Amino acid sequence: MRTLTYAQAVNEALAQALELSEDVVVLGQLVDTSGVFGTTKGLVEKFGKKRVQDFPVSENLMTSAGMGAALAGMRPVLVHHRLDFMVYAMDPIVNWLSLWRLKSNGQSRLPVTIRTVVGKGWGQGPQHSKSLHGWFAHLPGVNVAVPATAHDAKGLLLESIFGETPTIILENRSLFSMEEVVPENPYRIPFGQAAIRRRGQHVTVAALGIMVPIALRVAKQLAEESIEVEVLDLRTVSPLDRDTVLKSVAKTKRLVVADPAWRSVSVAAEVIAFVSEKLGRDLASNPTRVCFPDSHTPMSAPLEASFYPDDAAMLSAIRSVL
Amino acid sequence: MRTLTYAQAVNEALAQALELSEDVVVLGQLVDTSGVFGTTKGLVEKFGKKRVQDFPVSENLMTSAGMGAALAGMRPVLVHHRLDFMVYAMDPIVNWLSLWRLKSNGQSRLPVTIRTVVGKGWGQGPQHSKSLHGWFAHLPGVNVAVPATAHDAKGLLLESIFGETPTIILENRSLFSMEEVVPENPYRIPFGQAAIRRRGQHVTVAALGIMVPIALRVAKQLAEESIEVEVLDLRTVSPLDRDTVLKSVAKTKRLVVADPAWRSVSVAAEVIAFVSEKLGRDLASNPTRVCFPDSHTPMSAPLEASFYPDDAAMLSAIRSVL
Amino acid sequence: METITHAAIRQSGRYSRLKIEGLSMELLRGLYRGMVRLRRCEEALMVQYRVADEIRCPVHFTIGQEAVPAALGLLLRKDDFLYSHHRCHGYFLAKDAPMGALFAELFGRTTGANGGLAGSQEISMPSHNFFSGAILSGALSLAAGSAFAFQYKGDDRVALAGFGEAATEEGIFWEALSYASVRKLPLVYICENNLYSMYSAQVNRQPADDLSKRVQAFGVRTFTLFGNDPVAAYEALREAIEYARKGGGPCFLEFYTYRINAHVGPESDDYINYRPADEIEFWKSNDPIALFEERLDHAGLLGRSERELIVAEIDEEIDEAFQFARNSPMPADVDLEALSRSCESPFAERHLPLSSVGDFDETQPVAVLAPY
Amino acid sequence: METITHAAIRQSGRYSRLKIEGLSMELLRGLYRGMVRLRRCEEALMVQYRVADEIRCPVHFTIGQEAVPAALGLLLRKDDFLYSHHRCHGYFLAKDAPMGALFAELFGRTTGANGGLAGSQEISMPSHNFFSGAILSGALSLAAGSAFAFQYKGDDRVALAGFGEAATEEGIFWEALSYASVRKLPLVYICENNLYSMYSAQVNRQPADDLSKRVQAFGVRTFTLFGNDPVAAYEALREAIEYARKGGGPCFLEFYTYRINAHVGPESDDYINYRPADEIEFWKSNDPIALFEERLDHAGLLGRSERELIVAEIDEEIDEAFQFARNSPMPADVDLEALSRSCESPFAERHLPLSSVGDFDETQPVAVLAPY
Ligand SMILES: Cc1ncc(C[n+]2csc(CCOP(=O)(O)OP(=O)(O)O)c2C)c(N)n1
Ligand SMILES: Cc1ncc(C[n+]2csc(CCOP(=O)(O)OP(=O)(O)O)c2C)c(N)n1
Ligand SMILES: [Mg+2]
Ligand SMILES: [Mg+2]
Repeated sequence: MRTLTYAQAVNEALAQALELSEDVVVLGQLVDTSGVFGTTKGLVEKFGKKRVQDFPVSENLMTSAGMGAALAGMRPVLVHHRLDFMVYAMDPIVNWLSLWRLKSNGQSRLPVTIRTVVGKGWGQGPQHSKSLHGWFAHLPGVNVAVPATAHDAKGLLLESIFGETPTIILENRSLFSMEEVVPENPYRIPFGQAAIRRRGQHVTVAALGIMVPIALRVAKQLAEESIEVEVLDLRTVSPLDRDTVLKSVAKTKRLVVADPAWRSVSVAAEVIAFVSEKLGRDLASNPTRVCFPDSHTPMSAPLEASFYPDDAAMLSAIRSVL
Repeated sequence: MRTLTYAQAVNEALAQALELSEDVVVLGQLVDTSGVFGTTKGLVEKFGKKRVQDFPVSENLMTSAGMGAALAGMRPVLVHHRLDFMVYAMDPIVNWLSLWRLKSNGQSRLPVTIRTVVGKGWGQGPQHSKSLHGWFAHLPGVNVAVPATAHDAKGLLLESIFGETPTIILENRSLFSMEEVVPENPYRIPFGQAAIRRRGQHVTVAALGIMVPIALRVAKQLAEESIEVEVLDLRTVSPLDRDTVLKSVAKTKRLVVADPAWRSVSVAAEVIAFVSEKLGRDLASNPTRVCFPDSHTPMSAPLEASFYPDDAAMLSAIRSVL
Repeated sequence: METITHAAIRQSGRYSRLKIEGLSMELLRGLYRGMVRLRRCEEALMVQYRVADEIRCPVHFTIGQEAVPAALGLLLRKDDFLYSHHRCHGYFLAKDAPMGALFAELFGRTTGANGGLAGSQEISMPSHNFFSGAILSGALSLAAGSAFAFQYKGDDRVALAGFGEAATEEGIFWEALSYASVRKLPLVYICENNLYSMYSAQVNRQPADDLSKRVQAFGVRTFTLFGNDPVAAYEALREAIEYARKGGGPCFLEFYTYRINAHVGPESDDYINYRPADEIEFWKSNDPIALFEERLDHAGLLGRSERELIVAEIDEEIDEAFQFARNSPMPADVDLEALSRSCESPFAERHLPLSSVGDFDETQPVAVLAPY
Repeated sequence: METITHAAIRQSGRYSRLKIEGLSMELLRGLYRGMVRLRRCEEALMVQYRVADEIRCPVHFTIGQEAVPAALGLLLRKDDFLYSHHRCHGYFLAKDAPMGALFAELFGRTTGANGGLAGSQEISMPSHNFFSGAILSGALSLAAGSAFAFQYKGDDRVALAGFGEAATEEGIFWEALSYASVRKLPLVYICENNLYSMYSAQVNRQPADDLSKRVQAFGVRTFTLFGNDPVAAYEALREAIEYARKGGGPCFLEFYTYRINAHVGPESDDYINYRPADEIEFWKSNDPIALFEERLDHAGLLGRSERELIVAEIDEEIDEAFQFARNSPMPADVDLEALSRSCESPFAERHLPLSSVGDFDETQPVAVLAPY
């Protein structure tokens, strides 16, 4: 049983995808030389500069060129060192990639995978730390994953590369060194299936990305008090696995949503909303969420630390619904 | 008591702002010649090409140049014929305008007003009809208004132009011909104050933009059955007037949110979420929302008509919570 | 090829350099047919637009700009990709996509090129490798991506984009141009410089009336031409397409031309007074079809009766296209959410096993963060 | 001014054209002081970076690139605006912003230029009209906007941006350049072409090593120079700034230079092998400070002891800046949401009455939609 770090798992998925199909190409600034936190390490040596290509500092072009390449039969994987840089590419994402399937009446297939790293920690500051998965989850026509673990990072990436729909995968850099048992062979994880990471009957915590390890740690701690927390890892926010959440909440009757994003109009809001629409009157307590404040990320270390919710914040949120 | 159309009210606000301060300048493609649905009509004749300037087809530049101008003391009003075009300007909005106040430690003032028209009807199609107010409401650091009436369009625009915070105002073109009594003198409407457009004790409808007239029509109809609907017009989604909504729902115990946007991860989700967090267990029925499907807008007339919720959809949503 | 500008064209008076000597009858007929087919199409659509409000979408007609699409239509291979923007009817037809699918799309019918989902300004025909959209300047960057794919795969296909001069004001054009130059992509850019972006003149928006010079500085081969001469357009396009196809790298063609109709819709917009009357007159007197007919008459080729035959044939095709559109059903019961997104991953389904959940150890330490 | 390129510079060997004859002692001292101050600053910060993990933000040092900021520092007016990106310490100091505010910002303290909210790569100092940010190529487009404001107001202020060659790969640069050219904005672009974007060489990303030529085609005045010659930099910058200030329009200066330290952080990144060893050697042998000292020695000006005095003064300033930073409090209890956004509208509050709700008539018909 082999363990890999998150970064290694992504790396392995890319290598296997490049192996599996000549149509796969990895494009991005420095994908050849920087290794992108280890996730593209060694790929250029193995597959050459044709398959693993550096790109000019033109995120906008890269994205729509990726779409043009996909229309011509390729399966490009586009890589951004920070999600913030990719904001230049909103036009191709919103006005082209996301609406093309509808507008072509289902005739066109667009297997474009956008991998983007979300910065966290060490004073990344407001311009290097945004996570806009809530935006992408609002946008029709794209699949969106926020894998929390090495195993999922690999399986969701492969699923996306060989899919037919533009997909955005957000990887938080603070997860890159975390390990998990990861099967060696390529495998897939379908979009829209949450993972039940821990079973419990007292309260449901629906968590995403970097909030998952926190939720699991706190759940473990609460188990000592015989409070059994069911921890769901949403994994993909588009589609969102509403059924698994509803089933869990129908059982526990209590809900905390932990979403590594600004609080307002977030995926956390969506989860609370659809649960309330279906089960609101059945809940034993009002639901709550654990999110970032509605503020950009401050640089200074103590402010940055207070910006990101920690175990204590999670604990008190869970206690508040018990 | 003078009535103006929505377009005329916007026009009057711009003219008065140009009059009130030399720092105000109106920039945008064709603001001089096209009239932008009547909203900039006559301004260039009155104030000249220096104050009312055509801009190249460079939405991205226009937005960050607007910020550079604001840093140098101006109060630019940037105009887009369609929100879709403005997606090119996401980088300056997200990475510069919205975070600048925080990152300057509150030292910089950025009175940049972005007026953007949302397309609807006559086969606008997927690339001419997006309304991303949900995105902007998720983003910290910007004010966001979705005025539903002529009176509000004028007052919110003036408030924004003479404010200190980057503001995005979304105007739906299907509202431009609707009339209201509008005071002649310039006036202000503060952000973050919902309007109670109709009082009632049976159910709260929190509506936004083009959903407001629909909600009012249906409320009138239901009044004949002695069902008294309280219709709130949220008016601004950043800040969102949570208090007014909570107060109303605390009274009616029933909530419908009507948001002219894709359903998932929308402002509608946010309203249901914060109401459920505060009052979930006190509700008499599960809340619900009236939104667009999670799909881009189809062109063909019958599909387009079915895409937008109508009086019937509003009626059945309200009945479902009674 | 000499460098010209809009100003220079005006100065040199009515165009007199259209040369048809030595061209095959097939070519002459093809150019003539292509121009007239597009013109008749547009005129017919303009007439029908309001009649019963059946065309319920914005349409950007292209009267006066028929020479370039007509020439292009004779040069494209089926497997080449062609992209364009809102003013796309000429390019649609140039890519040999069927007129019926165009009309039905404008009428919002299920038999439209996109089943009525897209309309005129966003029409595509994937089976014909034709794609358009209404957001400037997507056509240019998408085409660069397809050119990248052709080069990557070692195909001898060419990607092309047809667009107006305003599309070069979006920064993404310069990103694409620069990238195409660095990578020597098989890409052909066809710029129909008609002087205006809606009601705004080029000189108010761009440093000068010499776009090609700016493009040339990026190491891209450029051609600058009077755009209402179908023969010159044909020859330049042929050279550029061959050059790109053979691996020479990208080409940029700038065709100076003029839109006679309104920016959008069938009614004139000249009441806005954004264009000088004598400018409009000048360009009307340089109508590409009239110029060509004059040369044909002068050379005694493709006489009036032959031309009438061509026109009759075209008009029949147009009638049929209208009938096809009108007799086709409106879409109904479309599951828009399902059409917007698919979760299918057929290759992965076939080749990769499922693995549902790993075994995450929650006791492991959190990441040590690097400075960057 | 002759056009040079990185390749040409390498070919012509060690730089020998630094001319100090006829310059005032004040200018020589100013240039020397500016370069050494920046160098000592960076070296001291690099040493302190890891000592106690007190500088907890990404820092992009600028060793080897001191000539341009030093020259610029002698030419700016306080009311001119200067923008830059991640590699900003030189520009911060050039704008005469206090070193203590810089260090304290890196240390994340309340006394930092931005109270510790921004860090090195995003530092600004509004009181000094200095602004930077870590997203390419914001500096360029923001500067264009400020230049627009200066022109609008009839001021004789100039907006400047200092940036690396990679910033020109974002399309927005070309949008800004084109706009500045059309409007003849008082804008000065200072491009420090150091050949690399992180570990990627310019020639892999751009059509050629002749950025200035591409810029020139937009009708913008350009200057192309060896970037480690502070005197040449001073003279070109002076000319450009004056030209822009007097209404001549925008200028673009391309300075060929080289970053000696890593792209980011205090440790070398040359283990990645992205730059040829002889290239690094060449540029080390063209160190701007060493080149300048040689000329001074040769001319017998600003001798060793005088220079030592300058260095000692600088080192004292640096010590004080560290003390200032270390003795300043960390921010605490900041209301981040309130800091992110304000709803104040002081002008409106003073001058406009409130009007809360209109009287909307819900029975009126819905809009009749125009085609566009
Ligand atoms: C990004 C974007 N901004 C603005 C528009 C609005 N718009 C539609 S057509 C047009 C004019 C385009 O001019 P040009 O590219 O020269 O083509 P022409 O209409 O002259 O054929 C504009 C500005 C758009 N479609 N997309
Ligand atoms: C929009 C955007 N894309 C990518 C980056 C990542 N990035 C940071 S610095 C840098 C290199 C910039 O090179 P250059 O502009 O030449 O400046 P230099 O670092 O050489 O001084 C890159 C690509 C960024 N900051 N912003
Ligand atoms: Mg044009
Ligand atoms: Mg560089």
